[in-house]
Amino acid sequence: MGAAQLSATVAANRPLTGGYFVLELVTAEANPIAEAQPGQFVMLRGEWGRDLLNGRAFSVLQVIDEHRFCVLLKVFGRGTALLQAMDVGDRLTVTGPLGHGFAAPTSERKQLLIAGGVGLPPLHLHARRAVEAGQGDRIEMFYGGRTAADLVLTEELDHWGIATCLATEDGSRGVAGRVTVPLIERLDRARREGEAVELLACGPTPMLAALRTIGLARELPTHLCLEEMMACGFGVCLGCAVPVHGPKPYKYCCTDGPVFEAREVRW
Amino acid sequence: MGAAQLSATVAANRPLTGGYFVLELVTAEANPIAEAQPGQFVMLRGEWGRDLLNGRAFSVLQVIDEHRFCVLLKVFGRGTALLQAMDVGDRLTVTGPLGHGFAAPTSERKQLLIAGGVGLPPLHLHARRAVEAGQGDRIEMFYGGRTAADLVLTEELDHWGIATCLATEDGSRGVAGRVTVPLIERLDRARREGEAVELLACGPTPMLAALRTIGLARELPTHLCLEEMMACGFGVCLGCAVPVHGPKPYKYCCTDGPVFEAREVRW
Amino acid sequence: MSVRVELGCEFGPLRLASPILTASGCFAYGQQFDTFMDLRELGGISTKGISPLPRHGNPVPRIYETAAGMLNSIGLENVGVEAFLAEKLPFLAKLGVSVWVNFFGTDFATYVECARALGHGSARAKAAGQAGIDVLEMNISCPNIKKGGIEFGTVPEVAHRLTKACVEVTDVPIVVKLTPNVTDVVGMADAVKQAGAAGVALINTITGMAIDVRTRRSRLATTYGGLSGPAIKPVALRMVHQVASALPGFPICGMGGILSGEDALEFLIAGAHCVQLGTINFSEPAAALRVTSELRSLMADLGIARVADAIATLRPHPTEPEHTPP
Amino acid sequence: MSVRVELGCEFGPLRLASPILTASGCFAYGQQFDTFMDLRELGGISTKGISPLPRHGNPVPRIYETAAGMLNSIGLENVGVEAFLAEKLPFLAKLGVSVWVNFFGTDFATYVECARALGHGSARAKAAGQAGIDVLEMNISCPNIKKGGIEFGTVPEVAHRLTKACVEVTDVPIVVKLTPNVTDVVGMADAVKQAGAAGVALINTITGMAIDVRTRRSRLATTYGGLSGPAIKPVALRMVHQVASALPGFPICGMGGILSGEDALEFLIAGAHCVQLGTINFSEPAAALRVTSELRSLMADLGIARVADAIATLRPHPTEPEHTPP
Ligand SMILES: Cc1cc2nc3c(=O)[nH]c(=O)nc-3n(C[C@H](O)[C@H](O)[C@H](O)COP(=O)(O)OP(=O)(O)OC[C@H]3O[C@@H](n4cnc5c(N)ncnc54)[C@H](O)[C@@H]3O)c2cc1C
Ligand SMILES: Cc1cc2nc3c(=O)[nH]c(=O)nc-3n(C[C@H](O)[C@H](O)[C@H](O)COP(=O)(O)OP(=O)(O)OC[C@H]3O[C@@H](n4cnc5c(N)ncnc54)[C@H](O)[C@@H]3O)c2cc1C
Ligand SMILES: Cc1cc2nc3c(=O)[nH]c(=O)nc-3n(C[C@H](O)[C@H](O)[C@H](O)COP(=O)(O)O)c2cc1C
Ligand SMILES: Cc1cc2nc3c(=O)[nH]c(=O)nc-3n(C[C@H](O)[C@H](O)[C@H](O)COP(=O)(O)O)c2cc1C
Ligand code: FES
Ligand code: FES
Repeated sequence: MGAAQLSATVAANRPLTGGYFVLELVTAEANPIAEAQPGQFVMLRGEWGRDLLNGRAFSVLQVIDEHRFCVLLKVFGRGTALLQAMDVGDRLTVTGPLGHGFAAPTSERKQLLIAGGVGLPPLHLHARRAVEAGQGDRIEMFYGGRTAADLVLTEELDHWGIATCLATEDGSRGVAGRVTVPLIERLDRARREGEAVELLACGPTPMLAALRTIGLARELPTHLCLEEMMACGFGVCLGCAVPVHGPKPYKYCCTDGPVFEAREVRW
Repeated sequence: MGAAQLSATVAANRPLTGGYFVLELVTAEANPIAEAQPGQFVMLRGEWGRDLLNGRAFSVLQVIDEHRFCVLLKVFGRGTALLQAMDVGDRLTVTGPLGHGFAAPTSERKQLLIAGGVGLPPLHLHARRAVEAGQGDRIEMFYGGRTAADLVLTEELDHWGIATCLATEDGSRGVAGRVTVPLIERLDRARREGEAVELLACGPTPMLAALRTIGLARELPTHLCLEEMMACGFGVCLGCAVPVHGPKPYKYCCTDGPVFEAREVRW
Repeated sequence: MSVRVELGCEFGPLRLASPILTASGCFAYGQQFDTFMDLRELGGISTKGISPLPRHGNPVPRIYETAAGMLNSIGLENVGVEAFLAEKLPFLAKLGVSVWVNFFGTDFATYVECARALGHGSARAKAAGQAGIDVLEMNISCPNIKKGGIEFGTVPEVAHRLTKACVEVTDVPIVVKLTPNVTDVVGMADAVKQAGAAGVALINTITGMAIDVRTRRSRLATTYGGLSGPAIKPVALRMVHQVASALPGFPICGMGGILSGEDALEFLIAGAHCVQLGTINFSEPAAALRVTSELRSLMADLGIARVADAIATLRPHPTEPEHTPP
Repeated sequence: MSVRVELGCEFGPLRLASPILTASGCFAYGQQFDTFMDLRELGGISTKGISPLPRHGNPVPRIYETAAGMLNSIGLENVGVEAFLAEKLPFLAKLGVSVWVNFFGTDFATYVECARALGHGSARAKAAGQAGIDVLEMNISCPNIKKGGIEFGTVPEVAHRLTKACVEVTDVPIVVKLTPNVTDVVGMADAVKQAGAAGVALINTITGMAIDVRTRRSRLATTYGGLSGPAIKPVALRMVHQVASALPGFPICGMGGILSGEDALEFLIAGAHCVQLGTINFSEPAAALRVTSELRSLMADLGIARVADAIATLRPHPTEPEHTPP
């Protein structure tokens, strides 16, 4: 799978609004993460004691060059809190790139990207790559949060000229309510105009569950980037099982995913 | 016992030679450590995870004012390594002052102070207090290390005009050999001249064992500041037992000590 | 949803002001903590283990830190029943908190003798108008006692006989402190319940060891010691849940690695009626008060008004949609 | 004093290139680690537990981190004997390291069937000129198997019968993997030794649990899981020393929380003939190589030339000068 474990140092730790922050990491040797597909992830671990045992999984947000890449984080528990406290120059261990990401846009279908919370990185990277490939017009972004502060890194989306629909539950920015509201309007329009679309989503599990229902009801190709508890990230602990339909009852988030088809997920 | 547990911040972290370093700690409220006697100690604990459970014991080196005090450290294991890595402003928890220290000099006997390695702080503080009390002439310091770099904070001793004899095993500074060599010469002189002396010592256990033998052989009052494994520092875990003669087989380093009489220690 | 929280709770017949107590051997006889906190805010105090006669401890070294835990082989050092009743009990009784006296013997007879003597002492105190002993916490684990003793804590029949004998010689409720070093903790709990124990306290330390590779000696003079601290919390929580599930309603005092109000609530949800804090007292003498206020605010946030509303309320996971191979 | 160190060592009849192996369930079938390290530098590999038929795992969530440890309830998911022999064994056999195939059954018959089938598979491989299976590591713990199974790992007589039956159906040496969830691990080790086991591997995980206080659900779908990692090291070390002291010379493969060369040496001094690394492989896929080189240099510093010079060499503490009360 071409993944490697290397030591990296923190090149920057940029706080954003809403408690989000971006870690820019740099490795001495060129690293394979430079080839990461949107949705692929890395396992990060600081020089912590034996208390926090395993790495933590983070999607690749941006690849600067073959030495530098960025992840977007929000404090969730102790590991992410330790990562937030990291200073420039602090060392940590990176394993990646891991998993399989989203497929690039095709000429047949318009890709509607739906992002929520820390689910932004895969879709943000996907948009970046699409623009770089001159396919910016083949995608549209739907990005939701509780309040305005939860919507980060939107300047770049504007700058790239990506058609973007923002939504906040408190109406402080963009459409008021869940992001699914404007999405459904968009899907209705596509249906009326006979436009072929597919869904690419990453975010909180309840959001993905709702999108799964929508995608299945409308028989749309729906690609969901899932989160599961992970100990290893490369297919050996079998901890990250995802219940699926099909020959076997479980697939693995870290190796078969994290991107799964809505119809195969057994929720 | 008037001890308290308070939160302190690192005001300075000064590296010295030989891997030694001085931590200057400051507390928001006035702290009882200001009244610490030489030999009394504090338990320090950083905001570490659950991995390192208990505090670590460190003798008070210097009291700057009722908010500030210093300890002298050397990296021994994981806790002291974490303390060495602390930056100005980092927070830690301090419990103290704990234990019973050395008694001040009296007119009857000259006090010979013998220090080795991280055993310097109690005797360094004792010398400082003696000078402040105008008793600098009632004490003499014998300070030994492996090599010149192991002898720290000697400028202050000179500055105070304390009669000081330095010894290094490799002869790179002061007398060549163990500090017990010049000490024995000094004791012989005292005996010849009928001068009354007593020994106050702190340092590696082998050094203390040697001094105990010397002190007992010459029937000199010999006060040893001991180290034992400690979990609490205030007399409840019963982990820091010191084998003694007398009614009970054990006393406790943290509450009965850390200063013990050579003759009572059961070694 | 934030509610007003009442921490007062029941442990069988006993009424506790709070479910947060301090654990035996980690709080001495209380006095040393007086300078660090207001002891009256505790739910109760379990004393260092008392034996009929005073006992000296084990040779040194007696303690060593391990990953998220510590090993100890203190050796059940204590002042003995007489000195305890004369010098220690009065201080504890004045506090007005629930007084749990942890005790043990070196053989069957001395266990019974110890229970009787402590019971009489408590009765005398009450007759003199003072508070007495609320619970006799019988330690049948004794990881640090060498000769014999082991069967008391590991063979249900033996534990049953011992408990019955002690229950018969005193009116003070007896809570049996169980060791985790057994195949079947439920069998042990059931045996002492049948024998008339008012409840069980679990877990005691797990026997472990550490080695200094340079000297090739154990880190403890006694070779083995008892492991405590956060490292053992998952084992403690499992055993509390096993006993609570097998013996519904039987009072359980849970402990093992509790550091926070959230840890304490985990034990209550698993089935503990109250909890004790042990090792944390060493590094943070006022820990019990912090944990108490953390528990109070956490319960408020979660809308749990009374301790009883949390006890033994573990919910099952929803079953996954069925898998039907094509 | 620095000496030349020879890591080659014996495990009973077996010759190992190094005492550092990787543990069952923490190294899958080896392939995934090929990109991270040179597998041929390992002393050996213990595979994920194999059962006669393929098994699917437990519902999710299956893992959770605890203080210096982790809980798992993977559910002994595996490809089954047939697929293992056809697809996994050839890769392992080519490496030239000692191949330990961890296996289990769901009842007496399937245990024996599994041992026989794996034995035949090994014989076929050898007949075809390939390396076969060096050790059948029989897992009688199965913390994650629900129905039955428990007695196999906890009742000496049952373990004896099961081991004897499996030893009789194969020429491959059988090493029995013991659970720490017992009162008397020595009794278990002795029972399987008498039954013809070539050695024992210990410890498997300690049963534990953790609770999400917000959902009031266990952190694992199966309620309980197996605790592994540094948290359990003191317990593992103690059990290795107990078995080594009671059954001198009987080969022991030690494991439980090993992270470093120093940890590994502790196990050797306690009496292990070789060790396995488990949980550490998840966060550090090349950990076994680091631990191997750490062990080599540590042995050099301490003047230990051969692994055999470290095994079961724990020294007693000097006794304290006698205490004579005045
Ligand atoms: C494929 C993938 C990509 C992810 N990408 C991002 C990202 O780009 N940015 C971001 O902020 N977060 C991301 N997450 C979630 C992130 O991994 C968790 O928030 C993080 O592991 C929490 O660790 P903690 O120590 O702060 O929390 P704790 O609760 O202390 O962690 C305890 C244990 O649970 C595990 N864990 C807890 N929550 C999760 C979770 N949601 N998913 C997986 N393991 C979990 C941890 O790995 C650890 O083993 C991703 C998760 C996955 C699986
Ligand atoms: C009364 C007293 C005064 C001391 N004063 C000083 C001082 O001024 N400067 C200084 O550098 N050191 C001093 N020490 C020694 C210092 O406490 C230890 O070096 C330190 O605890 C080692 O912690 P660690 O985590 O680095 O080592 P680790 O080996 O990782 O510690 C593991 C455990 O062992 C305990 N431990 C290890 N060594 C010792 C020891 N020698 N004494 C007590 N506990 C130990 C630790 O507290 C911890 O619980 C003193 C010790 C005592 C008892
Ligand atoms: C130093 C020490 C001494 C202990 N002494 C006793 C004792 O005398 N009697 C007893 O029943 N338990 C004793 N224990 C066990 C504790 O009461 C408690 O059961 C165990 O430590 C687990 O809780 P913890 O992880 O919070 O410490 C002792 C524990 C420690 C660490
Ligand atoms: C995720 C996971 C899966 C495991 N699967 C098995 C298994 O299939 N068979 C087995 O005998 N032991 C299994 N174990 C136990 C390990 O082999 C080992 O005995 C235990 O984890 C202690 O070692 P450690 O602390 O180094 O991990 C598993 C452990 C973990 C963490
Ligand atoms: S995280 Fe270990 S198998 Fe997926
Ligand atoms: S360190 Fe706890 S009693 Fe002395």
